[in-house]
This record gives sequence, structure tokens and C-alpha cells, in this order.
Amino acid sequence: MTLVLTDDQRMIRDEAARLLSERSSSEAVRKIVDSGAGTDAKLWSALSRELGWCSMAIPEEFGGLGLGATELVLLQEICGQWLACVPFWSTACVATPLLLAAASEEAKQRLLPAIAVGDLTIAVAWGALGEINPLAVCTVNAAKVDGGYSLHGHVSQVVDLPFADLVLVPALLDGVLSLFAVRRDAGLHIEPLTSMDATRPIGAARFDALELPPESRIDGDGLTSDAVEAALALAQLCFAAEQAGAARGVMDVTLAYVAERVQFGRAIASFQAIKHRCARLEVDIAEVRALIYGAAANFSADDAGELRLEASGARALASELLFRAAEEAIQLHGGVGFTWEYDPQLYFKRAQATTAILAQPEGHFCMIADALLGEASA
Amino acid sequence: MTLVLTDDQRMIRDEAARLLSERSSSEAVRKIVDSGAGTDAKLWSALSRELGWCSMAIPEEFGGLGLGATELVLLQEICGQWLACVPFWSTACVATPLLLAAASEEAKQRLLPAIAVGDLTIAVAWGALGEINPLAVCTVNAAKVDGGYSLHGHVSQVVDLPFADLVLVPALLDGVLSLFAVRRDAGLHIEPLTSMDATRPIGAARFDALELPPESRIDGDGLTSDAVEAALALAQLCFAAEQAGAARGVMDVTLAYVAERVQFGRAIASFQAIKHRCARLEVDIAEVRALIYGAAANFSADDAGELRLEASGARALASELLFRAAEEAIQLHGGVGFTWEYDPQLYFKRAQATTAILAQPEGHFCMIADALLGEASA
Amino acid sequence: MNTESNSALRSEIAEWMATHLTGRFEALRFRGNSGDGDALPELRKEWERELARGRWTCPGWPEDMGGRGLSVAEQVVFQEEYGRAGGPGRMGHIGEGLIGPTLIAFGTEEQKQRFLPKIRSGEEFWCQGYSEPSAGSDLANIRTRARKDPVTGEWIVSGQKVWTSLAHLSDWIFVLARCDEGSVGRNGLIFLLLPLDQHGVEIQPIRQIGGSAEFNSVFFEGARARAEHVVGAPGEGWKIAMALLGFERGISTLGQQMSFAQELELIIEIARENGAGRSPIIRQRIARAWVGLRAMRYLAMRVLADDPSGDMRREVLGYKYHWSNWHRDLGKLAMDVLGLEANIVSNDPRRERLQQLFLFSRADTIYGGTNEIQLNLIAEQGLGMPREPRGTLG
Amino acid sequence: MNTESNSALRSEIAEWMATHLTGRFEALRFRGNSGDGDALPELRKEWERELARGRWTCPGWPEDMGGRGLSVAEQVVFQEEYGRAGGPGRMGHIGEGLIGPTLIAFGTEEQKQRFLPKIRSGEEFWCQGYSEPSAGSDLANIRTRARKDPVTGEWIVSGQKVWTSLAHLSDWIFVLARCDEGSVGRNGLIFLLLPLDQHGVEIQPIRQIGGSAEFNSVFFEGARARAEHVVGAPGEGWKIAMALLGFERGISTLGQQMSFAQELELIIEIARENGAGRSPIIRQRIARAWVGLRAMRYLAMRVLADDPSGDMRREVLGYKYHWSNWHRDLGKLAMDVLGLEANIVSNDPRRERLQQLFLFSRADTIYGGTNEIQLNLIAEQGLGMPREPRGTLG
Repeated sequence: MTLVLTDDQRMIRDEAARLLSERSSSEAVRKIVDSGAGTDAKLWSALSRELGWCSMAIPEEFGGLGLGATELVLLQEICGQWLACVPFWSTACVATPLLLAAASEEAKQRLLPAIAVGDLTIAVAWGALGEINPLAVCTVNAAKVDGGYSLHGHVSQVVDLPFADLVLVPALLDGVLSLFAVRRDAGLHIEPLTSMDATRPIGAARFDALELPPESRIDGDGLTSDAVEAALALAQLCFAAEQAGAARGVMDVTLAYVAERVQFGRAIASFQAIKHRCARLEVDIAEVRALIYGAAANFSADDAGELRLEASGARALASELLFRAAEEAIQLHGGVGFTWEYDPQLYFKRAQATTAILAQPEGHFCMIADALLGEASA
Repeated sequence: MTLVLTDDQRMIRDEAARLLSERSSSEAVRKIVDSGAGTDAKLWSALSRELGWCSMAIPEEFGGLGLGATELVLLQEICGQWLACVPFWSTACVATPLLLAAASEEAKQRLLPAIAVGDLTIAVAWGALGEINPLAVCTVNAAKVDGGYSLHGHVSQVVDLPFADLVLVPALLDGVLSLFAVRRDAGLHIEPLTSMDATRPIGAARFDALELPPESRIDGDGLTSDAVEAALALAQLCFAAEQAGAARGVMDVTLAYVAERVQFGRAIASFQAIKHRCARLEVDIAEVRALIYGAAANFSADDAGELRLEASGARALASELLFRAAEEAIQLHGGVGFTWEYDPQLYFKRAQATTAILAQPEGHFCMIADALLGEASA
Repeated sequence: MNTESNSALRSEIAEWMATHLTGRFEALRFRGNSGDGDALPELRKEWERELARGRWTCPGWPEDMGGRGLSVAEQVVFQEEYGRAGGPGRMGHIGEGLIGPTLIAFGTEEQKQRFLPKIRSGEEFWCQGYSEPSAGSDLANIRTRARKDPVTGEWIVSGQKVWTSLAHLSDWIFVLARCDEGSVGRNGLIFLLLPLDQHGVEIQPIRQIGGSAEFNSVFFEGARARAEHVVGAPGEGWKIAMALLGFERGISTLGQQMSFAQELELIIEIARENGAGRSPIIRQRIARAWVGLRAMRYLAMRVLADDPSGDMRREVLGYKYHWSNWHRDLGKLAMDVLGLEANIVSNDPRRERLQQLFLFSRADTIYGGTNEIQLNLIAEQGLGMPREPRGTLG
Repeated sequence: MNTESNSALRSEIAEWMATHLTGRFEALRFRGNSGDGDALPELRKEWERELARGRWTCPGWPEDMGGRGLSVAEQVVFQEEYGRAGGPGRMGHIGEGLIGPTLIAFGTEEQKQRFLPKIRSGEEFWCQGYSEPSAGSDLANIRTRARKDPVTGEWIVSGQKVWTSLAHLSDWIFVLARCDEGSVGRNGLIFLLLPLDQHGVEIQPIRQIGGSAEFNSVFFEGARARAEHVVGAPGEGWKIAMALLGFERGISTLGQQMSFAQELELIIEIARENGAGRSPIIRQRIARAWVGLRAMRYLAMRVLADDPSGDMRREVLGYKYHWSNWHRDLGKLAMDVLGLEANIVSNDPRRERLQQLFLFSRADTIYGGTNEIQLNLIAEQGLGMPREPRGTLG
């Protein structure tokens, strides 16, 4: 296990950073925010089709590059840093690991190569997005019907749904959690929602006796294996990486501002209280990043093991960190901090939105405590 | 209801402060710490016999001054500030309110005048000192026997026990919580304990079929009335006042040190990060004091009402505040901060010791949440 | 100070509010508070005139200035009942609470005659021209210039003010400007009264985090104040400006606390409904919020009691820091109680109110003296710690 | 860097520890760590010689200097297994980890011959003479003077050092002193090696919060260092002193983490037993502690990996702040898990260990660079923020 990035990994990261610093600048993000779209379709096309981002962690046999968790967290960090309005997390860090963990060989052959070349953007209709394990509370039921399956139910919030080509839907079939792949043109009811964080689109999905062909069920044998748990943990970890990256991003914005803003005849960056607050954020960023890189380096697709706890820990810390970094950004910007015109508000809204998705910090700490102490009986 | 002190109250406070600044100086406290006694008998004699501190909140009909909760919290604050090694809290803020709330008229006539003139120092053998309501978990049982009562049981920690003349013991008698008064020479087994905080003595009390005369039972009709609850709340509030005072005391020590200590050619008090940390402590001290004075001004001996919640809130905040103030004192003293020779360690140990007595902050917040939200069903 | 009695006054106000904050004014309940300051402006101006008809504007002013001469304790009662009834954010606050008392204390007889009645009646609204782009926390760094027209004696003003609350809805502005060329810091300043509706004044809204625009930049380019509209003498503007801030004694904060209490109540209600109230952590945070609010109430009462012994000097200094951070944290608690729903904008009025709380309360720890300035003041004035050295930039 | 493999080495060490940290050495398990540094000194010196016989002292030194030439990764393995086995705090740490590497890098051949073998063998123990009463965080403010004896060429030292860990149990001290009269700051300093057992050296223990005395003040009054016991040239003491600190690369912190993990394990065990582990708040805090420890491990591995790309420069700076505050907070958690019992001193070994953790960990955020200094460094060197202006006092 190495905790130093390889030259290739550094190259991937630096190239991504260079690209997003240009293509996901404040102006670019604001354009998406103002449009209400939530997704930068052009940028996404560049990343997924031209640069092959979605192929990173897909095995070579399915047309991918066969790289791993470390590459995903590196890219997610950069996405977070620049608030890139792209469905990379949904497609590459949730749907892809879930397919790898649970899809039948046939479904993998069908879907993964399309993802790898950027032809398929996927949202996952998690049952309970506020849970650590959102599959545990499944709000969609499936039934076998003539000629295939029928889905009933409602998923109140699906990240990236308004932009996805395909939706993965975990649904209960005869008491077993199964996985369905539903094309957006298959009669799915999508209600776009207005999100306070306008940098990522969210929609509600409704399934009213939606009839699907047999091949829409894509799991091999249900969603219960360790591999699925590992995939979920990876999704958490990648989300933490995005949050850590956003914390880095908003802190860079803040550092630039305090270096220039003069009060009492001094750059406010020279005030010790401000220095110490920035330094403490920096310590916390380093902590979360170490945890993320360490967990990613240990990642094994077959065994959630400690990854589950570490990913939860990273998520809890990253949620808190990003919120605090964004909050401090507003505070340290002073009067302009709560204006539309400056960027802290963009990160601040992202911070709040990402805190609630896939469980708030206390939920993650609870889960870790259960593992360390046994479940609470009180 | 007035939140401005009267001239009399200010005089009581200022006089107490003047006295303890001389008689409970660092040297004086260290002498008690080194002796292992935990109580400054001479100082206590001066306060209780000469200055009539214990008479403050005793009604005039029982030989007291008939003052109230505000005077108690003022004196407690000063005691905390100077880490006075005296059983004032036990005698005047716990035992006296408990007697007023629950003792029979005869017992009041017998005991209160003696307390008022300083002839009686009292410890209360709370059943479960770690609880918000330590009467709720009673570890002593009483039985009627020929010629009186017999007590069985054990109270693992009794504050000020090693120095008390009389011990009040809540005990279960036929399923009813009753109150017994046991003289220390009545055959009670007292095991003095070594406390990390050597400024207050603690002992364990064991009752091995201890036979007591009938008049040792002093309650009128059990310990269940609202008045008893109000007395308990007042004890909490006074303890919070001591903690807030100690926070003020250790902060004064710190302010004096940072004003003198020079590093990098400047008094370290001039570094903004240090200023802001001290200022935040100051804000928190003001918060807790406001709560304490407000609750004390509202205090009614007949009705716990909101006092119970406010006293718990004050205790929770004061515990956290004192610990943080003491922790910051050590930190801001730098190298000398963790030496025996400087005073932060005295406050630091007091901080930890008082946190655990009468429930940790989370317990208090829990109780308040139960009142606001209803008990948790989870 | 007696807050529990004054019960006659208390019921008088409650009753007045109950009978007047109805009908078309119903829409104003709980609106127009911090961050929401530009809500329903015309209706709120009408509401001010409704208040004036009931003699509830400027109740703390002396009777000969058109007020009721209410004591501090009585004003507290007014604020509490006003807040409890959901009375909207006061458009007349700057006039009634800041420039009015300043004119009463420092104004000429003529100024009082000219300005006070229209403040009281809700005919003229005021805004405050203090902050500038490079004079935010550092107010003494004022650069707006006032030059005397040698012919007319008028003062000609050039420069820029920012964070001017409700400038676009106001009639007059008071401006702190530099009248002595070459002066620095607190010297050489002048305190002027200017009508906004004139050539040479341009108002630009500043859009806030929540999308609304309560604040403005105000640009002056040759705008004019009449010769007799200087308060105090030219050169002693700093003194007047600071005295004005001193009139903001925080009585209105007790009304504000009523609104805070309602927000907390709403959070508790939602936590009970959606299950968030079962989380031990949420429970701790709700309990903390309740305790903080209780403390805030007593703090405010202590601050307002104006203890002659000076015991409270330190506490006065910390009050703003306390309430603003408490309120900001309440906004975060509200979101965490809402959970996933917090992020979705809908027309559920409760959710909307909490989302606004969350976003707008970010301003609380910044305007009216940032946290950092408050902590400096507490450390320096309250604790006697050394002043921050001033640099040589800018 | 590979930490999971090296399994042959790992088992060799584990086995050696299992067979040697027994018998009379059994009493040393988990002793002598921070705050407990003066525990059982004679036995611990014997233990150092036991280690030396096993060739486990100085394993990272080059083989020609008596070491094993272990790589960083291998040293990490050693530290981890040493810590896991409960190996006591190393009396030889200053010699092995600080002055030894400094002499290897900067010493004369003669100095190496004279000093290295006895460090390696556990015959001579060293302590560090850097801090002074007015040069704590501000190390460049050194006032101890070194004057050359024109006759013998010896250096005559006068002044006071403080926070000298284990001086009373050491044989030699290295001293940073001012050799150029009138010089200030980092210039004009000299790095000297002095025997402690001589006239002109007086050692006074500093009693700590827990009652023990690991640290000392060392007073020099005409104490002498031989002419050839200068490291580097006179005047370049600062360079040597800083280089020495650079050798503290934190490899030992991975061993330390083993001890942290055991402390956390103990806390969890007690929380399970006494019911504190049912409290949701204690559970959150325990989970946080676990997460912090995992992060610390990866942080240390990243720091030690010494990434040639420089990606980790900022993270290296924050490592000390992270572990010391984590450990200090663990001490508080331990007390809160113990509850009421925390305050009572007894001979329950588990409780005693946690009480010591609580008290002694207070030093962690102070010695070796206070929190405040760490944050300054992170802000200035890591984030490029402006330096703190130096004053003119002292």
C-alpha cells in the first residue's frame, strides 16, 4: 500500500485541475446556476467523452482503464474544488461501482462499455438518500408481470436525475433487493426539484406501475453481497473527496481575499486570529484528505472491511469541514461574504446540500460507534 | 424581578471578594492542598461563625437573615473564583434548602439556628451524585426498628463528608424517600477518598445497620414535593455559580500572565488570536452569569418551574465553560502552564471534578430536551 | 427594571396589535426581518403610518417630541408584545431609533422641527451612510468627501457608501464624510443630512446570498446637503456618529428575541413531526439553543438595566456577539432538522422561513460590527488587552 | 512505502519484544511515555542496554555507525511493534533520534568516534538544551552565553535552560548558546556538547501538573565545553539546531500511535463496562477519536513517505498540531467516560493510566512547539500568509 501518488496519478490530477480551473471557473458555474439547469452539459461531454473520466475505474475487459479508487477520489476532489456541475459522482462513483458489484455479466457487458466512452450518464434512485446505507430503506417495489416487471413507488430525491440517460433503481422483488435499469424515456415520471444548491440537479422519481422488459432487471443475485457494501462505501468515500475538494476550493477563495483586503492599514491576512483560523482549517483538510487517500489505497472491491468505517469517518469529517470552511469564508469576506456576487455563497449552499445527502455526520459516527462498542441498548 | 444587584447585594459580594482574595490566596489554597485536608477550617470558621455566611438564606424565624438565592449565587461565585476550600455549598446551598423544603418544623427549629450561627457543617449523602436528581437513585435503605431506625447502604462519594458535623441521608423507608440526619459521631463509617481536585474533600459513607434514634428522621412527609425539586434546582444553580466564578478566577490568572509574558518582543496578550480566545471566554462567562442571576432572581422556594431547566442549562454551560477556561489557561501559560508551581492546574482539576458532580453537560441538555420535545422514544 | 408587571401596558399593546395587524396587514406577520428587509415595502410603510396613528411609533421619545416618553422597561414591553404578535421588521427603525434620538440630543431646534414629526408620522424614512468599501470594520477610514460651496454654504458630497440598508426605499440619508481635506482617522469628519431624491445620488442594490437585496451601494457625485443640515459642528462628525451608535441600546433586541423564540418553536415542531427530534444530537442542540435563548433574554435585561455600578460594562460588550452567533447557529440547526428537505425550495411556508433564517442569519455576525471587531472590542475595552497595531497600507 | 509487508522484520521484532520485555522488565510496559517520563529510570536505562544487546537501539543509523541501516518503512515497522508490545518510553531517544543523526551529518570524525558508540550501547544518555525562560516559542531569543577561554580554548557557558527533559537522568547535554557578544536573533549562536556532571551545572526539577518531574531547569555558571565539542562552526549554531529538529521526522510517532490506540481501546473497554458507552454523546466522541486516529496513521505515513513532488508540504506542517490535540482531547474523553470515578485517585491501574493520560497530555500541545506556534507556521509557511510582526520588548 502506497500513500504517495504515482506519476500517472499526479498527472491525472494535475490535468483535471488545469482543465476545471478553466472550464469550471466561477463565471462558468454561475452560468449554470443562472440557467437553472444544474448540469454543464458541454463540460460533462468533454470530461466523459473526450477525456474518458468515466472509464477510469472500469476494468479493461469492459473498455475501461482499469484504474481504481485513488483515481476516483482525486477527480472527485478536483470536481469539488471547482464546483463542477457534472454528474461524475453519480455515474462513475455510484452507478459504476454498483454495476461492478451487483450486475450480471450480461448487464455489465451491455452497460459498462457505454459508460466508459461517455455514452451513458446514470443516476441512482437510492431509496433513502439520508441514510448511510440508502438501500436499507427501499421505497420501490417490483413485481413480475407478463413480459417483464412492474415497478411501483416513489423516490423523493434523486441526485442528477434530471440529466441522466439511465436510472438505476434498487427495488424489492419478492422480498429480495434487486436492481433495475430504467431508461429515462421508458415512461418514468420525473419531477425536477428546485435545489438551494443550484450546482447539482435533483429530481423526484415516481413509478406508477411502470412496465419494464425482463432485461431491465440487471442484478445477478440481489443486492446483498459484501461487494455491494464495498461499492456503497466507495460512493461515500468519493462524496467525501468532493466535499474535501470543495473545502480546499472555498479556502483558496478565502485566502486570496484576505491577502488583498486591507483594514486598519493591513491586509487582513496578517491578523493572527484570521491566520489561526485558516491554519486550523488547513489541519482539518489534511486530516480528511489523509483519511480519504488512505482508505482509497486500501480499497478492495470485494471486501468492505474497515473501508466502510473509514469512508463513514471521512464523510462525517468532510461534511463538518466543508460547512465550516464555507462558513468561515463568508465570515472572513465580511460584508461581501453574504452577497450573491462573491463565491462563498456557492460553496456554502453546496456545503449544506452535501451534508444531508448520504447521512449527516452524527449518523456516520453512530455507525462507527456501533461497530466499536456494539449497538446501543439505551 | 430585578437583574440589577441591590446596594446590599453588591456590598455582600464585594466584601466577600475582598476577604477571599486575602484569605483564599494561591498560597492559602496550596497549603490546604499540600496538607491533604481539603478544607480550610480557619477560613470556614471565619465565614460561617464570624461573617454569618450560612445565615444568608435562612429565614429570620430560624435565626437567619432571610435573604435569598441571589445572595447564595453571589457568594458561590466568589468561592469559585478563589477556589475557597470551604463546605459552603454543601451546608448553605444544598443542606439548608433541603431542610427548608423537606424537614419537619421541629427539625428546622433544631437545626437551622445552629447552621445560621456556624455551629453546624453539613454534608448531604446524595444517592447518585452523577445524576441531575441524585435522589432518584437511592442507595441507602432505612427500616423501623425498636427505638428508632436502622440504615443500610453505601454512598460512594459524599462531597465535604470528611469535614461535616452532620450528614443528611436520603433513604428509602417503606418505599418512601425519607430524610435522616446522622451526626458524624453516631457510628457512621467514613472512608476519606483521595481526590484529584484536592481543594474539596470527598468521602465514602457506609451504613452497616446503623441504629439511629427516632428524631434522626427529620422529614415532614417524604422527599417528593415540588419544594424538594426546587431545592435541588437551587443546589445545581449554586454549583453552576461556583463554576462560573472559577472560570472568572482562572481567566483573571491567565489575563495577568499574558499581559506580562513577552515572546517575539511583544506581550503575548497583544497577539490577536490570544485576544480573541480570551474574548470568547468572556462572552461565555457573561452568558452563564446572566443565566444564573436571572434564574436566581426568579427563584421561588415553592415551585421549581422553569428554574429546574434554567439551573440545568446553567450547569451544563458552566461545566463546559470552566473546563475550557482552565484548558485555555494551561495552553496560554505555555511551558509553565502544566507545572505544579502555577495556578492553572488547580483550576483545571477543579474543572474536571465539578463536571462530573451532579451530572455532565449532556445529561442536563438531555433533561431540557425531554422537557421541550417530550421524552425520546428512540 | 420590571418586565413582568406593566401588565396594563402589555395588554394594551397586545390588543392593539391583535386588532390592527389584520386584514391587508396580515401578510406582514413575521416579515421584513433580517435578510428579508426588502419584503413588501409599500405595505410596510403603510403599516408604519398605522402604527403612527396608534401613537406606537417612537414611544420612547419625550412627549414634547411626539413620543410617549416610555421608560426603558416600558419600551421593552412594547418590543416584546410587538414581536410576539408577529409585527413586521420596522421600516422606520433608523429614523426612530438612530437619527431621531441623535437629533433630539444634538440637533438644532430647526432640525428637530423639520425632521422629527415626519419620522414619527411615517412620512419620511431614513437610511444610514457610514460604511464604505474601504471603511467597513475600519470606520475611521472614511473617504467620502464633503466640500463647502462658498456661494450657497451647501455641502457638496462625493464618494461611495455601502451596506446601506433599504436606501432604495428611503427618503433621507445621514452621511459621515470627510470635510477637512487631508485629515485622517477620526478627525475632520462631518455628519450631514441629505435627501436621496436628488441629482448626484445613485443607488445600486447589492444582491444577497438568498437572492434578495436589502442592502445598497449609494454613490454620491456632487450631491448636496443644505448648510443647516449639519449635525454638530463640521469636524466633529465622529463624535456625533459614535453617539448615534450609542442610541442603539438594543431595546429592539428584546422584540427580536420573540422572533427568535418563534423560530426555535418552529424547529421543535418540525423535529417532532419528521423524527429528527429523536436524534440525541439534535436534541442536545435544541436544548443548547433553548438555554442560549434564555441566557440572551437575561443578558439583554441586564444590558438594558444600565447598572449604575458599572458591573455590566463587560457584558454589554459581548451581547451582540452572543445573539448573532446564537442566531446563525440556529439557522444551521434548522437545516439539520429539516434534513434532506432543507435543500429543496418549495412554497411550504415553514420550510421557506427556516431556509431564509439559514441564509440571512449569515449576515448577523457581519453587519453592525463583525465578530472579529466585536472580539477586538471585548478584548481591548472589556479585558484591557493591548490594541491591535495599525498597519500602513491603504 | 510499504507498511503491511516487511512481515519478516515485523515478526522478528515482535518475537524479540515478547521474549525480552519480561521478567524484571515487565514492570516497564507502557511506562515512561509523555508526562510519565521520569518513571523507573534505572530500570529503563538497563532496558536500553538490553535493546542495545539485541541491536535494536539506533536501527536507522548506517551500519558503519553501529546501526542496522533500516529504511524509513522498516523503522516504522520497528516503532509499531515496539509500541504494540508496550515498550517503554525510550530514555535514549534524544541520543538516538536527535544528536546522533546530527553528529553523523555534521560532526567531526573524532566526535563521531567519541559519542556515537556510547549512545548506541546505552552507556550515555543525552538531553536537549534549547528553551530558555524568555526563549520558549521564540527560540531565537537565546541568552545563554558561551565565551571562549583564551588559554584552553574551552567554551565557558553561563545562562539557564528550561524544559530540559530528563536532564537529571542524563550524562550529556547539547546547548544552543550565544557566542558573539551583542548578536541578536539567529546570528552569533553556537552548538556545544557539555557533560552534565561538572562544576557549574545545576539541575532543578520542574514539578508538573500530575506531581511528577520529567522536566528540569538547567543552570550554567561557568560550565565548560571542550574546544573540540563544538558542532559546526561557532556562529552557525542556529543552522545545526534547526537541522537537528529536522531529524525528528516523526518515525517514533507511529510507535506512539500504538500507545494511543491502546488508550482508546481501554476507554472503550471501560465505557462498555460502566455504562458510559450507552450515552449517545460519549459514543459520538469515541467514534470521533477512532476516526481521528485512523487519519493520524495515514497522515504519519504520508509525512514519512516524503513525497518528492512536494504535495505534502502543507500536511507535514499540520501533523504535530493534529496528533497533540487529538491526544489531549482523548484525555478528556477518558475522564468523561470514567465519570465520577475520574476524580478519585486509587491504585486501579486502568484508572491511573487514564488519569495520567488526562493530566500529562496537557503538555502535548505545548512542548515541542505550542499550538500557537504550529498554527503560525502552518499559516505562514503552509498558506503563505504574512508573518507576525515582531515587537520591541524583551
